[in-house]
Amino acid sequence: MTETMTRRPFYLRPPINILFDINRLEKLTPWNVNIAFLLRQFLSEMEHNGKVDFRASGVALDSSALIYLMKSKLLLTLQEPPAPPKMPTDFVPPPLFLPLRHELTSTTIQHLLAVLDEVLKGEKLAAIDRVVAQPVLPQASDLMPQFDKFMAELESQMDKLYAHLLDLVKGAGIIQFTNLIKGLPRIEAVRAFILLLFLAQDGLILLWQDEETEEIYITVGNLKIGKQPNAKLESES
Amino acid sequence: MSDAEEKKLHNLSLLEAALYVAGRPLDINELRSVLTTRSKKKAEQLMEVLTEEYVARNTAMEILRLKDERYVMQVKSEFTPLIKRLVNRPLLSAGPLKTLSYIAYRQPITSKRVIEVRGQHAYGHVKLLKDMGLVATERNGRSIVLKTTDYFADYFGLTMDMTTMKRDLKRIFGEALKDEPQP
Amino acid sequence: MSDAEEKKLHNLSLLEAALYVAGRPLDINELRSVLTTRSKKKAEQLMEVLTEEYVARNTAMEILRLKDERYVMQVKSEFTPLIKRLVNRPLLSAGPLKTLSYIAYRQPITSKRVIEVRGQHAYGHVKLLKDMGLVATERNGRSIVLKTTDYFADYFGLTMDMTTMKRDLKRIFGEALKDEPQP
Repeated sequence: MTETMTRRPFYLRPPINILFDINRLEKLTPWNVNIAFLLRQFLSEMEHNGKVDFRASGVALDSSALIYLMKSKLLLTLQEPPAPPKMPTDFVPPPLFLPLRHELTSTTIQHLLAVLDEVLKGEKLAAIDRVVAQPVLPQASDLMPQFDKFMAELESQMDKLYAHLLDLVKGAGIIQFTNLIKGLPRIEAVRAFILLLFLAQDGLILLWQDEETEEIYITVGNLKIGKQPNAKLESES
Repeated sequence: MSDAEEKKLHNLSLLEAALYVAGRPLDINELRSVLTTRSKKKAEQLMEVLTEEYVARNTAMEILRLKDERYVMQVKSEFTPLIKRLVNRPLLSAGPLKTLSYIAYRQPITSKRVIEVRGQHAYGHVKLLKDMGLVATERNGRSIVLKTTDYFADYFGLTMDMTTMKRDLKRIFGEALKDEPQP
Repeated sequence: MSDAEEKKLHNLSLLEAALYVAGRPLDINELRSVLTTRSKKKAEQLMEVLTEEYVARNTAMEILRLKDERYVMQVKSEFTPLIKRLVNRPLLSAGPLKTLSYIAYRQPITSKRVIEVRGQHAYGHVKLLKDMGLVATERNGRSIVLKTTDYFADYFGLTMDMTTMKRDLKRIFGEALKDEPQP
């Protein structure tokens, strides 16, 4: 076997043989063929044998050109812009201009005043929101034990608040948020609010907000007052 | 001036004021109630007189009689481009208006086709036109199509009958095209 | 009719159409720009003619000359109570109205603060209010702030002078808020 191999011309041995098998060449992915390397190898082998084979050189050159062409073709297909989608043409008439009419509207300064009341309440809530917005959870970069400690602390606080809520409603009932935080310092009220959000997320309580009064109602226990699949705190629309 | 004449002038002014403040078409019953009369006929006759007076006065405003015994006051279309910018309510810009024209012209038409012809931004136009009540979706056999609404017909003083409306629109577009530089 | 007469009639109609659709007082510069004339005097003279014509016509509408060379078209007050109930379109829906009331009360105020208090949807409200000409942005030192416009003052019947307006608003708002604890 080895003898047969050695008797065959050098250019029929791998890897240079690729250049001399046209059928195989056409099935190759041209990017996997390093033409420069193969040709250098071919030349050094020829030099080593001390005999210039013009026929073999011609085939090698032809094959290299073919691979080059295949590469170019692929590149060109890739770079070709996608054919523009055929826009269906249809006559589009010029814009219709709406006839102008004088329009008196019914809104008065009294309406403006009526809503201002609500908005100023929202302004106070926004102040609370900003306190809420400050990072409550530790940063991701913090060590896990610290986070665990925080979660444990949070859970114990949640348990305490939930027990307090159950106590207030004696099993099941609705409490207003303002009643819950009556007399508490602001930071405590904010804390209670956050804990309520966690309790609602765990499905232990339901929260909803009256759009007009902006009062938040907390439902504790199974009241069976209409199904409410998700506990949610409605924001003002 | 006789009492009857004075009364008539007062009633004409009442109808004029009503159309002015409403800023929308008023039907004969609304107009009747402004006059505190039970007679439709009386209201109609007075509206005829007022409409004619507006024609004779030949000013910037006109009163149109719409289908179903409704009347509206508006600025004559020739003045629209010159004073549009003084209106303090967001008007439809040219893009949505063009989409509206196309829907009106080709209705009933699928929204798919509207997007094909007017491009992706027409999604927003159709939504806006629906929000404004100028266009509505309707089921037509198995497909859902867009149509202009009665409000649209009102707004442009067009009849609500689809065939007549389309004929009128073609005329309007034809006129508009005459003024347009041809592509 | 001579060309000059025809031109004059056209200009009178333009002014009429402008006052009609604006529904608010227009100042002499706005009226001038409708006529595309540089001459204040010409605009003033035409407004005189139009105002007199309205007096002569003796219909439901009148044109008034306000101070600061502003003119407004309105329904004569004697007709207002009879037709008020026909006006049923609000200027703004509840959300944008709330945002407007807040800006009016706290102006000049940064839009950042408005969003903080009124929420993310207030971006759209502020855009709408600006489009409607009720609110405008102004540079105040290094920051950009929101303020109500003259149109806002006109619409709600308040004086245009900012200090007086704020006092007016505070007085009105103060009365409305008497029971509220002040922030």
